[in-house]
Amino acid sequence: MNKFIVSPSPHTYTDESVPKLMYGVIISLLPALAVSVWFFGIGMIVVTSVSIASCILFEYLIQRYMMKVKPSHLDGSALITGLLLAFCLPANIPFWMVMIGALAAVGIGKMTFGGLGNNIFNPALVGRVFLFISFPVAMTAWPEAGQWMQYTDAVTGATPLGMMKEGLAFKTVGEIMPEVPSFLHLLSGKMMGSSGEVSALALLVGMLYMMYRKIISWHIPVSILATVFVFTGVLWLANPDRFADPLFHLLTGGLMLGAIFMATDYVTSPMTHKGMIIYGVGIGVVTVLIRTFGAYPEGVQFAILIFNGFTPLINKFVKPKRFGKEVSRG
Amino acid sequence: MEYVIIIIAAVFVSNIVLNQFLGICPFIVVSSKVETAIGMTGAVTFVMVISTLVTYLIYQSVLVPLELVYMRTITFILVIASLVQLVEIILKKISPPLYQALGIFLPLITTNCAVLGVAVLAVQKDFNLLESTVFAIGNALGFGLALITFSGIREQLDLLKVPARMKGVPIAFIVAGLMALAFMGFAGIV
Amino acid sequence: MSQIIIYTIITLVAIGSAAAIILYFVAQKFNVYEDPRIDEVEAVLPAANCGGCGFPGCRNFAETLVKSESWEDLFCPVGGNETMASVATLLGREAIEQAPRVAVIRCNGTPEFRPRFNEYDGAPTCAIAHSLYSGEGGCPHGCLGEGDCVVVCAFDAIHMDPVTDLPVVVDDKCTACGACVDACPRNIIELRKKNKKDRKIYVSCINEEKGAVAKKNCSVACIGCSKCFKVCPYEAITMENNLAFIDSDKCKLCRKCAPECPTDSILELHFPPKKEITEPVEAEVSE
Amino acid sequence: MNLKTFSRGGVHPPEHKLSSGLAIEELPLPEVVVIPVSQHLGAPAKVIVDRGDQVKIGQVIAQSEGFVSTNIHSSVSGKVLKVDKFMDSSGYRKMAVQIQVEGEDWEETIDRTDDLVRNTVLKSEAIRKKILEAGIVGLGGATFPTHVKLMVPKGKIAEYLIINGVECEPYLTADHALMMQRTEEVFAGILVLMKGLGVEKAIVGIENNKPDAILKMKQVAKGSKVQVQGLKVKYPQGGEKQLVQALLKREVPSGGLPIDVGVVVFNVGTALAAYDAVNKNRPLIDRVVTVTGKSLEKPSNFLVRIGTPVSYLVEKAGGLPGDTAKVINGGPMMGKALSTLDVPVVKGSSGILLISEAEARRKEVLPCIRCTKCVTVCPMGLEPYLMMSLSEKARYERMESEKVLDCIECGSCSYTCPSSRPLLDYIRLGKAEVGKIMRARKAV
Amino acid sequence: MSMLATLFVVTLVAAALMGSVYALTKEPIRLAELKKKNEAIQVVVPGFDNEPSTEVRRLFIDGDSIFLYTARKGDEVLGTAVETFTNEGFSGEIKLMVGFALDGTIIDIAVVKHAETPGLGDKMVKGKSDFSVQFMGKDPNNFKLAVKKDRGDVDAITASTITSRAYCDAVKRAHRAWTEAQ
Amino acid sequence: MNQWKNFSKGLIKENAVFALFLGLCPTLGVTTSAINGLAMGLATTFVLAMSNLVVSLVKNVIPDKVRIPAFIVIIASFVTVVELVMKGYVPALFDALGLFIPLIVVNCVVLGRAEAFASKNTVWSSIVDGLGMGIGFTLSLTVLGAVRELLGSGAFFGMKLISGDALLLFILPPGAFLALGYLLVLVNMLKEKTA
Ligand SMILES: Cc1cc2nc3c(=O)[nH]c(=O)nc-3n(C[C@H](O)[C@H](O)[C@H](O)COP(=O)(O)O)c2cc1C
Ligand SMILES: Cc1cc2nc3c(=O)[nH]c(=O)nc-3n(C[C@H](O)[C@H](O)[C@H](O)COP(=O)(O)O)c2cc1C
Ligand SMILES: Cc1cc2nc3c(=O)[nH]c(=O)nc-3n(C[C@H](O)[C@H](O)[C@H](O)COP(=O)(O)O)c2cc1C
Ligand SMILES: Cc1cc2nc3c(=O)[nH]c(=O)nc-3n(C[C@H](O)[C@H](O)[C@H](O)CO)c2cc1C
Ligand code: SF4
Ligand code: SF4
Ligand code: SF4
Ligand code: SF4
Ligand code: FES
Repeated sequence: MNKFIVSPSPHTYTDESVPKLMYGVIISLLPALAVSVWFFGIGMIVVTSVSIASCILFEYLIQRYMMKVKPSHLDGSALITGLLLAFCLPANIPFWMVMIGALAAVGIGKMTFGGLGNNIFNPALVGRVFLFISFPVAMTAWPEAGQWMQYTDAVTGATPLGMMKEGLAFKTVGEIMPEVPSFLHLLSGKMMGSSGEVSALALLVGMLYMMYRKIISWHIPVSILATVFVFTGVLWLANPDRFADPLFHLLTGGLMLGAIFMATDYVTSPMTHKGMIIYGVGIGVVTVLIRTFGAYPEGVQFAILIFNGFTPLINKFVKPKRFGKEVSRG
Repeated sequence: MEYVIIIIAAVFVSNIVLNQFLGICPFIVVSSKVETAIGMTGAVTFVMVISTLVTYLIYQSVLVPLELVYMRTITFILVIASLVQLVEIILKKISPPLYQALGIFLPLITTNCAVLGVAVLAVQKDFNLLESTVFAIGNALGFGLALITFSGIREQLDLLKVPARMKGVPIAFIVAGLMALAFMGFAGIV
Repeated sequence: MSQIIIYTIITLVAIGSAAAIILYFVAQKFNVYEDPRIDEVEAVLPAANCGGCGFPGCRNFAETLVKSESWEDLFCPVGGNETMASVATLLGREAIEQAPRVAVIRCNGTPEFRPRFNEYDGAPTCAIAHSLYSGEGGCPHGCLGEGDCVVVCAFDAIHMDPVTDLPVVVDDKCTACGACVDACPRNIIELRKKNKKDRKIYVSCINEEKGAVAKKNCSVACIGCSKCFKVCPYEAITMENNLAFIDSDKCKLCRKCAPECPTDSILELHFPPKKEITEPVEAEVSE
Repeated sequence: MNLKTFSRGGVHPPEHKLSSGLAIEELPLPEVVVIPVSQHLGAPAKVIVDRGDQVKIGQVIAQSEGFVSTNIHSSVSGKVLKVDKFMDSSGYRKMAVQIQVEGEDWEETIDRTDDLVRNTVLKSEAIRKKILEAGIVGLGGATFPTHVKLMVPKGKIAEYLIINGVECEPYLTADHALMMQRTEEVFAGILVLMKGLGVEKAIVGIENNKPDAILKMKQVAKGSKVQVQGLKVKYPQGGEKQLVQALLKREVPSGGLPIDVGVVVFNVGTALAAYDAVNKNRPLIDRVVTVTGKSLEKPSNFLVRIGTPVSYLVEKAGGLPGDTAKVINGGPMMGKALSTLDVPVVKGSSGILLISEAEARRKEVLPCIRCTKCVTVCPMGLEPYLMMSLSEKARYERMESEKVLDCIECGSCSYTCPSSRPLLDYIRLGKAEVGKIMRARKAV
Repeated sequence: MSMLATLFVVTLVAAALMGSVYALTKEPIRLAELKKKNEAIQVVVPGFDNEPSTEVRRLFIDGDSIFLYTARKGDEVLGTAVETFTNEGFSGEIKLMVGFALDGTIIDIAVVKHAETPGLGDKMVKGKSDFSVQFMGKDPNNFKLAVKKDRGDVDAITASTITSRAYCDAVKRAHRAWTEAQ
Repeated sequence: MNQWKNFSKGLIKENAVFALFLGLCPTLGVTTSAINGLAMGLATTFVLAMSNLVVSLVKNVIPDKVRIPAFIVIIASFVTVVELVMKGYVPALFDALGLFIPLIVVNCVVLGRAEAFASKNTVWSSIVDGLGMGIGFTLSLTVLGAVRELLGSGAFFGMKLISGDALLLFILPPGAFLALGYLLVLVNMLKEKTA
């Protein structure tokens, strides 16, 4: 007689799996990757491959030799971390810095907490901010687009947000705007910035794909983008000389990349739709505060990390609507 | 506006725990449950505001006129220790429920350098009475923000699989480090 | 210069005395008494907060120790008699001596003796398997082998034997905290008196089914034949619901029962090999 | 057609209704049947026959003990071989009566003709009595004694009878077959239940993957107070709280019953059984069971006597396929896995599903990545990922305040989890422990 | 009563101890502070033989005090050291000592107090980078005290524009004070 | 008690920072360099040893009820002494340690030792205990300071080992937390090994 398998119900499962979801995210990052390689050439290729390879390698080594568990470095999450870390670095950053960043991302950000699913803060952002604070010079020198064969020797310049922050010290927005790349360039990505953040269009395509595949819901990206739009819009209307217009804010810096791919990281974002919206609005507000009043030209990275920290509290206090609390007689 | 700036600076920019390194011991020890963290925040706010007020008055009306500024440390700690005990005794008698909620933290607070630190900083920064009070409130809020957020994180970590050698205090420090990292974003906001 | 010193003295004494006087009067007025002995007792307890005593934590246990009249059922298994004795001295009382105990697994249903005819594929905990069904071997009382007892043991005293698929208690590490006893959904684990050289004799089965049924699932099940019961000279064995039970406090380790068992469900551990002579073995009294 | 559905959560597993549209086939009698005395929720019935007794079909062999309990009847005629403990579907041995089948000797009171009896002259009280005597229990899965549900508690008013023809479980087609082939009787049963409850309005809810059944039920119900409503296909629509909400937009309160919002829900099969009991004097001795599975030679809808061994059903459906690794009593979402085929069909058995090795085994459990999918699909608005962590760490008090007892054990969460986490396993454990804690609290 | 008495004695003794130590260290502390100031002045207007810290003038500019110290060698005035401040630093207040020659050119600049980031902003401190060197010998009337990004003449510290700007701000303020004092 | 044991327990087994998690604020606050850590540690050691000495001297004449206030006064006096002396003779160091010098007074280690040890033991034991705890504290601060200095500015006690910038993060606040966190992990790992 057959030896039957016995287990509690249910006895059937979807064919969704963690690696499938992760590779879905990677597919949706491909358009942005292509655009970045087009603009930053060899530098982008080096930084991206070093970043991905180091993230996967560190994950493997730490799991294998320090945690002594079965390595899960190929489940796709380390690959995403590597890819996203590369996306938020300048394409001319020396490769050893990328490796330090990968170590911070995977080692401090992820494995310290026990690996996939346990971390509180977004690993790629931990890596990025770690580098940003440690090497502020290298992390604020942006290569100009179109230098195919240049890596660390690329000619550098300022990002649109950097120009804005710098310029506002002695100029009005109206005087600065002609210097920043045109609307079309902002959309396509022909500007200076972190390698993967430049093309809003490519990132939006990725977002639509992820929504279509039901990998992410609209709540987080839309609430972040809408908050930034509204908040900067109000400021702009109040004083168009001091504050840039909302479209400029939406299309520049790491906002798109952060809102679509980093704030949406499952592990570090809230569990309910209401919570996601609180989280998104919070990120939007803090981003704008830092951009317009803080010392740094860009604030998404900090905003997301800060709200990663608040996520457990949000999860504790914002619950899904339970069935049957109130009785409506209709 | 000035007061708002003092508060924002104290809560976000130079957060007492994450940036000034004051009150770390209770931050690490009393932060495993959100409810406890909220109680502790209440107690600290209470004590911090009262002691900053009292020490400020003593400093300005006794120590400065008598040119005994160098006695700041000893006077402040005496005043704070007595105040905390006073509050504890009174609370125990007149409001046992409040004592249950806050009182158990009071002994911890005497030796909390956040309270003494804020009192000292308030006179160091040449604040006036109102500014000192606002400064104390801001720092208490900053302490609360850090403590409560942190307790939320620790409650969550408690349900997850943190490696054994990281558990407890080490992971607490690392989380605090990452929170401090995130809070660096507020630099320059005021 | 001396003027400064005088001011210093006056100010400090004034502040100090003022604080002292205020505190003194307030303390008089708002006095609430709390037994200071609670703190002292808590300091003596091991602070493992393991709950082995049956209280949520050491502090709670300390409170109970100070307050309750009788200390029956109050025992800290981790600190053991030593701790209880120091608490007793502290409070001027006598501690109740308790013979040291150790956890014993009362199931011997290895795959060899109890063939597995199905495969459990649910969440790997005994509690869930138990609430689902009778188990891979079909014995409704047998060990499920998912190791809930292993997980709860704070002292790392239990591990699963991959060959027998049964848990093994390391006697030296076990503190008799009883966590595993509570965790086992099948009540297989018992705290038994610890004997010299870790010797033990016990019925390694808790199956209450009728003999034939029990035997069908497991060749070493107790079938309730009462042979051991009849042979025990010390009335240490009781029969109930088709099951024999040896009371470890009454058993004198005379080893008469084990050979009687037709299904080998009585286990003798850590004894020297038996001599050939069939004369009654000297009763060995444990200390 | 306007399709309704419940508002929160839900999943849509592949339907695999292999036996849909197949006629109900009456199975020849087996040689021996084993009839457990506890086939319902509540107290087991008390055996009133002895070894060696001759029994008739429909004769009471075990009597209801207490209010929430019901009678058990012999489903065959013959000799009582044994009154003893037999293995039931959980692998535990429970009291049952084993009968050797001899001939076909029916109780005389049973009306065995095919005549349709449309009208019931009996009053509500008498209907309940007949239903109790006939041992009717809910055939929708929970096997709760039907006469209890017909008693509307004091202070509550029953406004609607809802007939659950949803059959949202994949593979199962028993209710579908009943609605297609015994339409008139089911409808008459609905009238019986309405009378028993004393309600004026009834709604039959049927999912849209059974358009023929919707059509047919609509035809017979035309002109009556019984309304037939098509529903969007979504699991677990058949859960009574979901069904009530889908049909009436009323939410049964947490910890409450449908009667709290003026509704009582019965399964299609229960309606038919009520008809048989009240209008034909026929106790519950058989039921329709779907035997199905992708590798099975002949998926079928069998009419089976209670007590028939499952192995017999499988044999009649073409024999056990070689690749069978899991046998499920019920559907794939809520059914119970059997450890052996040597167990009897009981009142609650709605299907026997055979699953092959490839699909039977659970996937490797990965850490929760907080993808929120389980929260999104939970029809009760719970947070399964959290419940599981809490249960693993034995935080049962917290689980209670997170409303774990509201979980209807639909399994949508485990089904959907990309990390293959055994969410429901742990939630069930938590429910059991919370139940214990609450009982202990009450006892103090 | 014994409690009060003990407490009384303890405070008494403690106070006596502190008082004496205070009395003993009062002078060294004053000297140490003076020395610090003189050292800073020494850096920015070297070669004096008077006690500039005693020849102070105080101006009130932008809501705070600015001190001007006159350095002499014998009867000859060597220059003026201006203790100036700015609140625009990356981490708040920065205090500088700026030495002006008689013709208004900058002799040298020393940082008195700051809280800028080590490794970044603190490169403005003399010796940590060449940043401060570029000010030596410049006359603010024809050397624009602003970083190049702001169309000035000052090369900012890499990645520390904010600090550099603040530095310029403080020096400008010093120059203003110096001009007013003339 | 064996004086060596009494002394050495504070170094490792009952190390204030690594085992008892006390006195964390100065530990994090001043350790931007090894030298700062060392200085802070020595200042604390002085207060610890002196207050232990005095407390054990007067333990028999102080009634229980006013024990704590009396101890606080004693400790605070020594802190003030340290403050004044540092201000007068090593002003640069005093500036670097800033607020944390007066805060020695609330360092739980100091009061804790006075209360738990010195008030019950002989003068000699108390001094040894204070020195042991203090040196243990100094050791941890110096180690943490050295680690942060090494990683953060690539220097060791002020000696530059690498040219250019190092991982700036480690001399900033987050680096303090991270460095201490991972040092504790290291301690745990060593414990695992020796256990
Ligand atoms: C403990 C218990 C008590 C119940 N009491 C009643 C009752 O008093 N009245 C009633 O109409 N139904 C009662 N029910 C039946 C439920 O309404 C419901 O039909 C049954 O639990 C099966 O529903 P399900 O399959 O959706 O779980 C009870 C069920 C349970 C489990
Ligand atoms: C998740 C879930 C799914 C269910 N699906 C069905 C179903 O498809 N059909 C059905 O009749 N009952 C289903 N039930 C049972 C119903 O909730 C309810 O118990 C039944 O309709 C009551 O009728 P009964 O007493 O006649 O069984 C389901 C219950 C649950 C919890
Ligand atoms: C941790 C950290 C500390 C910093 N400290 C300073 C500082 O003290 N002074 C400063 O001017 N910039 C500092 N910055 C750099 C500025 O934030 C930023 O690079 C500057 O606003 C513009 O750069 P730029 O000088 O290359 O234009 C710091 C950056 C980081 C990440
Ligand atoms: C939608 C989505 C977004 C993700 N975003 C990030 C990210 O921003 N950074 C990162 O390190 N990993 C990201 N991951 C991968 C993975 O969730 C992450 O490594 C975990 O935080 C590690 O526990 C993402 C995964 C998904 C499915
Ligand atoms: S859990 Fe069991 S084996 Fe472990 S120490 Fe406690 S009683 Fe002994
Ligand atoms: S003894 Fe009990 S808890 Fe331990 S593995 Fe066996 S069944 Fe599980
Ligand atoms: S579906 Fe699974 S992985 Fe996703 S949140 Fe729920 S338990 Fe976690
Ligand atoms: S089984 Fe329970 S927790 Fe899971 S989805 Fe269904 S109702 Fe929600
Ligand atoms: S040293 Fe303990 S709170 Fe600061």
